[in-house]
Amino acid sequence: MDLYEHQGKELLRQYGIETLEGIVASSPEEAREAAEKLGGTVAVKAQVLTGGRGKAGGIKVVKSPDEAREAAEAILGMDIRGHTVRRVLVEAGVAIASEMYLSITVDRGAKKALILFSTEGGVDIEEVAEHNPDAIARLHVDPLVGLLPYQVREIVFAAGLEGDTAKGLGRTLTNLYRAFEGSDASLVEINPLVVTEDGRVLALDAKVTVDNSSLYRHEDIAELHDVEAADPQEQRALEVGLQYVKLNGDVGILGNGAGLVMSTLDVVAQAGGEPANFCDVGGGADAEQISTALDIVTSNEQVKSVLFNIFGGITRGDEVARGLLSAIERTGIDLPIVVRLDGTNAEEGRQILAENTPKNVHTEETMLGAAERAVELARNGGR
Amino acid sequence: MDLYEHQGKELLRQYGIETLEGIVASSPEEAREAAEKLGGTVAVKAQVLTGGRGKAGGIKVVKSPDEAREAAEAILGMDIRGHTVRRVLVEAGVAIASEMYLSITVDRGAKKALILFSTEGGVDIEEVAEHNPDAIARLHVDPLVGLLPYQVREIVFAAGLEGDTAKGLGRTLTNLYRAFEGSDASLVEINPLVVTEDGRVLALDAKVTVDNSSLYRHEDIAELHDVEAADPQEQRALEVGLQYVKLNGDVGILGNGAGLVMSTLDVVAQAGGEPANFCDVGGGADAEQISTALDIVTSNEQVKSVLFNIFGGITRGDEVARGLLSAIERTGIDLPIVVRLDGTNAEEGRQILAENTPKNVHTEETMLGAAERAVELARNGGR
Amino acid sequence: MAILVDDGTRLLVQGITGREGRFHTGRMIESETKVVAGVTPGKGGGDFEGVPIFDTVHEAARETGANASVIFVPPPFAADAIFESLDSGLSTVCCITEGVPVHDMLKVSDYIKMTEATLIGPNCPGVLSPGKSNVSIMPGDIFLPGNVGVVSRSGTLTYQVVNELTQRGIGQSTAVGIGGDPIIGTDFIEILKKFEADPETGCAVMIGEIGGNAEQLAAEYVQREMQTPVVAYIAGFTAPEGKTMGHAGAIVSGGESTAEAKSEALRRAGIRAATNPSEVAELVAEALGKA
Amino acid sequence: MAILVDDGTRLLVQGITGREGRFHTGRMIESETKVVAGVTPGKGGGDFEGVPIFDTVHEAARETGANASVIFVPPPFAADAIFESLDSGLSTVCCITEGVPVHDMLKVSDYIKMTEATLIGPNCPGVLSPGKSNVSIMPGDIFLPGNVGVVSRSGTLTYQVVNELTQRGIGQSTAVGIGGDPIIGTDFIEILKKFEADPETGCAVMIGEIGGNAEQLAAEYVQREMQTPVVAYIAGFTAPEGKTMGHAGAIVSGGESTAEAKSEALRRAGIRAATNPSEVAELVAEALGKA
Repeated sequence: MDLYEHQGKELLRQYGIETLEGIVASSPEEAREAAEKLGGTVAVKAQVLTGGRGKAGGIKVVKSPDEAREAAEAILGMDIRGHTVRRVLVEAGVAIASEMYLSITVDRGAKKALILFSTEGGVDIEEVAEHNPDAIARLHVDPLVGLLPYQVREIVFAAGLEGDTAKGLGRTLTNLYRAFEGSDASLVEINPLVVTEDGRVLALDAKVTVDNSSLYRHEDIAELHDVEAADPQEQRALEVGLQYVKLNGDVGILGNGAGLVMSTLDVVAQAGGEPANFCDVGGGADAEQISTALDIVTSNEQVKSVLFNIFGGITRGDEVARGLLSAIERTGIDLPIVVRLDGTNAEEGRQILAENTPKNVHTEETMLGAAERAVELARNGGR
Repeated sequence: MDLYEHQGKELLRQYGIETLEGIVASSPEEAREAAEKLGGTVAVKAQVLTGGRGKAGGIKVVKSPDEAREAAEAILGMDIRGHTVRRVLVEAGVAIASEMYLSITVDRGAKKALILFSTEGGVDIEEVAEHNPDAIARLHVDPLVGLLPYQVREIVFAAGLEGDTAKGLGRTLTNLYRAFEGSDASLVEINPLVVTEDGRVLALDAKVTVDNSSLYRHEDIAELHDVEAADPQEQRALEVGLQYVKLNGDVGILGNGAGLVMSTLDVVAQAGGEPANFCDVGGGADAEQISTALDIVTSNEQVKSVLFNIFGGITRGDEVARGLLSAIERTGIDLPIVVRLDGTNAEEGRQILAENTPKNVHTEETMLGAAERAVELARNGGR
Repeated sequence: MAILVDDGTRLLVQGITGREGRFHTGRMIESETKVVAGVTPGKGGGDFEGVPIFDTVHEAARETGANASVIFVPPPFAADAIFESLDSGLSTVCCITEGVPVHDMLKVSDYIKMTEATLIGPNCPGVLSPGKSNVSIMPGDIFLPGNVGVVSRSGTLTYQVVNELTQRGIGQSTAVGIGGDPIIGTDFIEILKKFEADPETGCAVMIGEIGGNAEQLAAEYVQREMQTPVVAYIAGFTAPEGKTMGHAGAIVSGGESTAEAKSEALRRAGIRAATNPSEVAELVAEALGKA
Repeated sequence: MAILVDDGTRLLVQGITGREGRFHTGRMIESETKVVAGVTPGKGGGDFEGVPIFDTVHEAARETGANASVIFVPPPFAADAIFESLDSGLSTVCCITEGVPVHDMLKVSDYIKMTEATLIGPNCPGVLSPGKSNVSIMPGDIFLPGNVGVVSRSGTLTYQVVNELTQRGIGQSTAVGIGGDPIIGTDFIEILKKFEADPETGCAVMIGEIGGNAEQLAAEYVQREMQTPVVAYIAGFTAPEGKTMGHAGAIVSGGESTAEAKSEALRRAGIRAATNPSEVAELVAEALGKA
């Protein structure tokens, strides 16, 4: 789960990391009031769950409350990489001496936390990584041992800082690791981490991603989930434990297991079709979930046929068949549905379908065959 | 550093472990008042840094404040294995259903914490260990991973408890491990850990030993150190970083490194003498420490000669020689001192001694020769 | 032979009394797996379809000689269940549970370095050696004993590929679903090493996905060390682009986590790379000289 | 050969600018040890007697090719210094520091299982291979190159025994002070294994103390696995009885931690057990056929 900048900063502050004073505003007037309250130069920053907002014009530095109102007017409602801006963070200004980059993420290969640090912070950090990799210090943290004092020193020496500013950076890193562990984050990134002209170390931005699997033990973070921001169908899918992503084609796809669904997408494309979505009902899906999944997939008006590809393991064929039939009955879907059922209890599932086949349901033996059939049906106009 | 029962219990309470209500008393009258305050049956328990006080008559259960006063009168001043009782703990009574044993200690061989648990708690636990080892559950805790939920379950199942009492035991173990780690203990032992008739789990006794090397980060615990309880010379030694233990012979012994000093004791015994003490000046002793050490060793009236056995590593021969000379000069010691100096800067040390030899100082080439000489000098009457 | 599980596997089921535990224990018994014990704390003393249930893994292992376990406990308790298995001396542990917190797995996979055990998963279908032992949730009836080793990050896609192999009459030595989570107990390379060392495995199939760079690392290993022919398939050519915040991910992976990039890397390493599950079976047949 | 340190040892000194660090670095250089780097955070860029000083061990190892370190930092920082060495890939780490908290060492010795490195100490004199390398605080001039391997829990007692050997003209391959703390990086058995494998070591001397049961475990190993003759000496026959609170210690050790019990166990295992340092040298001479 991704946190908005203002939420991420709130989290970092809980762990003792310094940020600028800021106020969230959802209207130009609120932005004006915020700027007035903060006084002086302020930044008006789009709150979106994606990168690249700076380049998209989503950040404006202004000198008066009225300018802040105007900036908010321009930014609110803006579309940044498919995300609509619905809130801005109005943040106090500060005189910056230097910009650094600091993040902690999970290194899948090493199976350890990885600290990345660079004195060349700012928007072009990926370019720095590519063209001048030595400018980025990389440090693995052993998950059982945790962050060690020597590692904090290494980063401080890499920064070339001294005195109180060095201590400020050391404290920031120590606290950032505590935040990373304490909130079960898979990413905590501060870019830029700045040294102010008066020698303080501040997080000027904050990107925090919390592991979804851990949300059961972080109620406070789970509550931050922004329901409005998600696509309504994606949101509905999430609520019943499905993975759903809308795409631009006309063949609705539904399967169990991310790998099989991805492969189904590939095969549909190879058969000349265009997938309308990615929908994984996951392991052990029951009739209820299958029914909801079908409902979500077909609620997309572009969908002309549905390919239902199940290879049971935890998921059982009989449950799937019952779910499918109940969904068709309940919703009266009349789109052509191509079903391919294999694996655990597939026999039973196929039998349930054979006994009750609605006329818009077609069964196929193989995945390739099913894909070809679904593509053909979509091409012929579907409903 | 060993804690008294009442100190150990205070520590355990800080970590959420339940104990009985108790009041420390240093006079019979205080004990009477304490019993009055607690009401009903109370236990009057000698506070000493050694085991076996129960068998020595150091614990009495009484039914009235006056009886508590009498019990305290009997117990205060008592000598238990060489420890004088200067305080008693007056503790509320409780109806006990069963007695268990629970401890966490450092297993040197496995290099892990070791939990020992038995449903056969009480004074005879060592006998249980010897004759019925299966009655004691042993569980290693990985130092980096810490105590795991499954391990708590194992102990609870071993106890055969259920419901709230099982939860009470689980909580006690979890908290005891936190206490063990949090206070850098090398031993936390609750014997007996009791289940009361109303199903509570209570620590009826507490033995806690905290690693001396960690006291720098536990000021609160370091403050508990009972200066009065120690032998004044042992105490003085401790303060300047020396290891000193008084023994019953007449040859004072002083060396660097526990192994060498132990070996010196052995060689003195083999030469027919009796060591008066164990005194290790440790690694890197300077002139000041050497001087204090000699002072402490010779303050024992029984000492008739001193064997000074130094094989320098971190400790430097020149420092040793200077320390010896300054100690002799400062204190006017006229006991015969046999010096054997080898290793780091021994040459320089020997030279310093050769240039300034007081007439009561004898140098010897070998450890055996030095031991024989010291034994002979002691036999001839020393001072 | 076979790898990880075989005739000698004596299996213990952690969470045997839960819905998934009961269902799949029944199926594993049907596949003639020696299920010797179940563990559910508080239900010790009972049994499930003749399999004795214990309160703790230590006790179960001591009483039954179990040497492998499969875990069906809910996500908040999965890491603890893995530690319990490891500390009881079991040599193969399969964690089926989906949704185990990543930070829990970081600790587990660090601890495992101090043991001799192999952890498969979590969020995986398990391990199956056809005709020998089924320590998995994989549908046993699609398998055929043979000499193709299958290793996969994806569950159902594994079944699909195995099914295609079996339909062509090509049997499997062992199929291992290593799981698709960010942190898993055993990676491609460790399984490929075991296949390379297994005289019964004549060809290995590696099934990957988009994300991370495990397939590239495996390709390097295959090129450098393996004699056994390898067929690979990466799913996700038309997958929606993942949304990522921040730069750290891109900096770590170097941005090469698409199916195209992976397949390209595989081909450069001399590995036969298929574009769909059917093609996998064709390429395996080719590699085995059965085309 | 020799064990742990030799001609190829490139030594890094952690805490080189402290009192002990300066003194012993000088002495190690005098013993012709290749001291290639020193580390003191904040003093990077300087040098001590021609040895360059760095802020971090990583940097020092990268710049100088150091492969071993010796640690003189104060106790609160010792565990961190050990971790820093291990994480920088040094293969031998000697921690001289006395007074390292036991719980710190529990964590360190757990972590070391995940590495290939050998930690000697803490609270130990270090390792010295006469004529090759001195990574220790031991007085180099009492040593003589030869074929007796010495391993000891005690510092100064080691010097005493080595001195007795040298005075009889018996040289040493390597002397290792493993340290006397409750938790140490390397135990007797691991060092005895290395001596057994070292063609240059013709006899091993083990010097123990009262407390624990490490000597008994070593005796079992010697009896079971070693061809090399072993001479042992346990100090503390007349040592004051330690005061112990509680029962846990006695239950764990089984109460066999006296010098008598240990010497008895050694003799039962067929090991020559001396009663004082001079006798050690006699027994070694006997074992080597030089008596």
